[in-house]
Amino acid sequence: MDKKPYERVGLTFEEYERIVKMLGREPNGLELNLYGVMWSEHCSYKNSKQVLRVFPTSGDRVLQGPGENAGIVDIGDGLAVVMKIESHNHPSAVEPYQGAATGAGGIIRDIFTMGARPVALLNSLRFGELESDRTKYLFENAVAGIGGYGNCIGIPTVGGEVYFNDCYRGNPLVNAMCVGIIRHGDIKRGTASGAGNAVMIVGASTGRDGMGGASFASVELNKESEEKRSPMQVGDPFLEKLLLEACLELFETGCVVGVQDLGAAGLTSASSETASRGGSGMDIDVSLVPRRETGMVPVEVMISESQERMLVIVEKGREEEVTGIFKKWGLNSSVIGRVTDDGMLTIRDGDEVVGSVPAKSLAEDAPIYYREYKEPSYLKQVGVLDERGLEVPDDLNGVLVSLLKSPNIASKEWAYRQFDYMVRTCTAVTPGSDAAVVRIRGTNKAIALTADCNSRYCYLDPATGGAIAVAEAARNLVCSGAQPLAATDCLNFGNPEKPGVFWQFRQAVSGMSEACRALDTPVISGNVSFYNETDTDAVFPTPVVGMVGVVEDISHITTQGFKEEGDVIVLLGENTQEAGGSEYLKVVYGLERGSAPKLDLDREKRVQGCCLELIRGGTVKSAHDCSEGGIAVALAESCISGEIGAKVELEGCGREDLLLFGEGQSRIVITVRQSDLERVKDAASRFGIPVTVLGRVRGKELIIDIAGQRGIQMAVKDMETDWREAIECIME
Amino acid sequence: MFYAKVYITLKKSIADPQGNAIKEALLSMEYDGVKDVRMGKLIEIKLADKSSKEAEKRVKDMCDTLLANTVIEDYTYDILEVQP
Amino acid sequence: MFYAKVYITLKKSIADPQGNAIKEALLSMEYDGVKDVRMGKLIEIKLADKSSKEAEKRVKDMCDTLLANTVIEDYTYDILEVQP
Amino acid sequence: MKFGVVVFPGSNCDIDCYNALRDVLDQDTEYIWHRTKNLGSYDCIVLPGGFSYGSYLRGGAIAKVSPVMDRVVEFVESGKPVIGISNGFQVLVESGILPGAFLRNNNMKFICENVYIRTESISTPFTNLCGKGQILRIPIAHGDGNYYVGDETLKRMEENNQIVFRYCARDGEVTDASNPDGSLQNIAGVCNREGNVLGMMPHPERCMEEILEGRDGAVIFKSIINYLKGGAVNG
Ligand SMILES: Nc1ncnc2c1ncn2[C@@H]1O[C@H](COP(=O)(O)OP(=O)(O)O)[C@@H](O)[C@H]1O
Ligand SMILES: [Mg+2]
Repeated sequence: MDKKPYERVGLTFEEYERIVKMLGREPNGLELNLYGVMWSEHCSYKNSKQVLRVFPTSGDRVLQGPGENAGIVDIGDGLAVVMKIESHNHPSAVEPYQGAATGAGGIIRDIFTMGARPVALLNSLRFGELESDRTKYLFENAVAGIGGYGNCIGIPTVGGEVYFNDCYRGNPLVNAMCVGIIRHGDIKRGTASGAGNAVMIVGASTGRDGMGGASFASVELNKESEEKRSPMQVGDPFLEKLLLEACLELFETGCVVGVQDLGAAGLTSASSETASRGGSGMDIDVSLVPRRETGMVPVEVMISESQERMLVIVEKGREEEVTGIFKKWGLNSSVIGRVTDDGMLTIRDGDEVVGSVPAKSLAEDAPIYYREYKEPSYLKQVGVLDERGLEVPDDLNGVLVSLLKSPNIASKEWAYRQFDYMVRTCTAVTPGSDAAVVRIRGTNKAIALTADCNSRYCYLDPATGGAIAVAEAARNLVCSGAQPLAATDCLNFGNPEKPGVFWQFRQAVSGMSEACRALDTPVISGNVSFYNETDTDAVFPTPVVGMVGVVEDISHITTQGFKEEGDVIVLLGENTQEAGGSEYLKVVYGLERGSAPKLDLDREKRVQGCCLELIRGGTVKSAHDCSEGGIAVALAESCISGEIGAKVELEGCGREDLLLFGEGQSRIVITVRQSDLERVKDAASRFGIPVTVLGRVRGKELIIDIAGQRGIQMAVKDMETDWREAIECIME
Repeated sequence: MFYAKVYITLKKSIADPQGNAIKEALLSMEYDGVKDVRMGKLIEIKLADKSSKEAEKRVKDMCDTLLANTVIEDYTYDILEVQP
Repeated sequence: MFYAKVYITLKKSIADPQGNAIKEALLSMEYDGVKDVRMGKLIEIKLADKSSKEAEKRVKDMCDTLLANTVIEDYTYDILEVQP
Repeated sequence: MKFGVVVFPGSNCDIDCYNALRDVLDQDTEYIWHRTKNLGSYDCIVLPGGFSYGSYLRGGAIAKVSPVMDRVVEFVESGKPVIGISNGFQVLVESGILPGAFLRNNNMKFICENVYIRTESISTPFTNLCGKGQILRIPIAHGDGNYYVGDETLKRMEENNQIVFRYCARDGEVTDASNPDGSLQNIAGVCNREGNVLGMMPHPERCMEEILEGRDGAVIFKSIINYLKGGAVNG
């Protein structure tokens, strides 16, 4: 059956009618394509916008919330952090190296578009279990692609996370996050204003790459185009490095009115969004856009997603300054049009007007959908967990070993060793601790960065799982000595048209919002990725949280490794015995069920507050939060990082396995000098949180006794080998 | 014994960063006549196959499953018979 | 107008980790007949030269000064005349 | 005394070298744009790490035809010290200023981590403050650091004391296990016959402050300063 033209660009009949009504006429073929790409979920957020309004997005420190290319949060001294996370899941499933590379490239542009120098990259990666060759291929190449781009452009990849679960087998997730530093006065925005100002395209020339998918109609394409267009792109980090330096140099001149990178929907989104934000119109001539290929028709130029390009709005009369700077860096720059005051996006091909529609109608007037939602039925089944049916293993050492070897817990060094995490010589805490710490040159401050999400919790209970992702991110920052400031999020879900998926989405967002409010970390930017599913399975709901915190004094920087023989090991928070959703349950019993760990946000806030106060007071020698694998794995990791042993006594009755490996929230293991113990107890009582002395740093073994009985006894060296080499052994 | 030479190139519509950089370098070295440069891979494989038909089938298979990613790359190959 | 295909390969005496990795991968995929794999580069250059002699001289020059590192690499090339 | 740090398009450790020299060691330091025609005012040139020209084609290959490299050759001939780090080392090798060539790391992956290197020659402008056999803990970050050189040349280099650093274990032993990338004979750094040009894959500029990866890298730049001040070169 022949599809209607509007269907071919991915629009519904109702959407088409809406366009006709707005224009007062039928759109022509080119115009229809513009609506097709701009009203896609990817550009318009038509399915998610309503839900995202729940997020807290403002606060004293927020200089730019969602809506721009990236969010900005104040860190004092006239400086601010620019950050954003974005998905590149679908391209990475097809061509993992280039998919991941261009994911990094795209998010970097979002940061320097705001005028900031990018100072750090993070990533969040998810694949199927590391069993099939295909999964290994995806993992290997996605990691190589992230490194290939970040290393070459010279931005350190300082942190991230990697998880393996069968639900990602057909749908790997590749999310990239970038962080920049900027002076308040240097902030640029994606705004076109001032009729007569020049519209310039700079950077790479335009080709037929990055076009594809449903939203591309062939109505007016010739044969050549059909054959040549490609949905994939190849990243050019070298060109982007030049573009970055040239743009930052250009911004210094003060001639830039607004700037936006060309991402999804290419020139169409950059032109309509900048014009719309500025309440302006724009008149551009596609024949002036430098091209890499012959025979491209106007619509191809408008929606090409060729990488490494930017749109710059420049004060009238200063175009040559731009050309001069870009020439110095060996880059293209061309005036392609002017800002107008009629609100129309007018597109010419030479002398001929080939399309003209209100800029705002493309950028802001897509319909908003209120999708149906319904609690999915699987929850009833997986929520039930009968612990009595699970025998307590005899060999707890063996359990610890299998957890340390589980790819979800094992060292991710195999991956991050491929990332240059030191370039720019600011990385004070490199990958391998709770959060990365990057110092701010010229100040005594640093920022701490992390990306977190345990999607198994989200699968069992999206609201609690979403809240835990926020809480864990903040906790990781606090453990590093930072005050959490703001979050960015990447919401990876299945098909939102399915009521069960949409329910997960709403729940997750509401849980995250509550946690962001409680912990005072507004959401300043983010990204939604739907349709992460194959014929049968959707991925677990995976709302990845990226977070930044400020370390007020670099002397507060704290890492997870135990430091010195004789230090006292203290638990802030309470050791519970929750089995639900744990890695232990998965690794030992093959189960992914039960309730997600409980989260009391008030308790969480107080535990974090207490830890940070103690760190700032100079009391804390190491701090590590308990996450996957519970307190036993947390202790093991602190031993491994510190290359020293510990002797610990856990209290409590009931199941030793759950005391050791349960994943209760709001727990931080710190070490202090014996003489500081009273200060710790005093602080804990002021913050109203439980505090327990667990034992001491000592020797070369990790020994954990439970109620007087030996639970764990292992040489640190052996644990280290198991943990450090697990992923490498699987991959090589 | 056969000897296969596999040539893997980026599809025409895909940007070729390496080719571009080489072109710019050649131009800066005053090789003005250079109009375009594309960079690809050359993979040489020695095969113990009996017939050239068989070898060819195998090589095509290898290209599709491992050597090239046909989303972004095209391939061609030559197959020569050689003495073991 | 000429079209040069430059083939750059590692010298025989030099170990080729990339080629080996591909060989191992092919063997693990049960292409048992694979005896050896070498990985090289293919560089395609469009040239505005007038005569093939001229083009050839130029290409050889490019290889020696930029395209190949003759400490570790050998090169060969084909030059075809093409319509502009 | 003035240091110059060359900036090729795509260099990205230029800023790190600059900061290390200016902020940590308080030296007069300037960037040198790759089109610069005159290096007369500098006492030492640094070719920094990174990805000049994207490291497309081969690391350092395109940079060698950059205009500044003719001037660097003259600078070398004048006998003044030049240090190339990581990609800078690749540039020196590609230009033929230093012998050898680089292959892909033998595990085929980019590697970023701290390694140990042993100082094999202390009679250079870059190592004159090192103890004999001194072990340095220092980061590497490269994908093509697998150093290769022909037998003949290697022999000559050894006779001339041109091997400056070798990858080693924490205790200084040169072993296969401590060779991160497959470099021939664990070679991590070499100098030219005259001794005034050093190329090394590890990044000394990354370990000159306690807040980063320790301070072991400082000795190399301090040696250069010592040399330029007229301090003796050992041996
Ligand atoms: N893909 C990655 N890229 C860079 N660093 C990573 C990556 N995955 C994990 N890491 C680092 O490894 C360490 C442990 O990661 P993870 O187990 O996720 O920590 P946590 O449980 O504290 O969030 C962290 O320092 C993290 O930044
Ligand atoms: Mg943690």
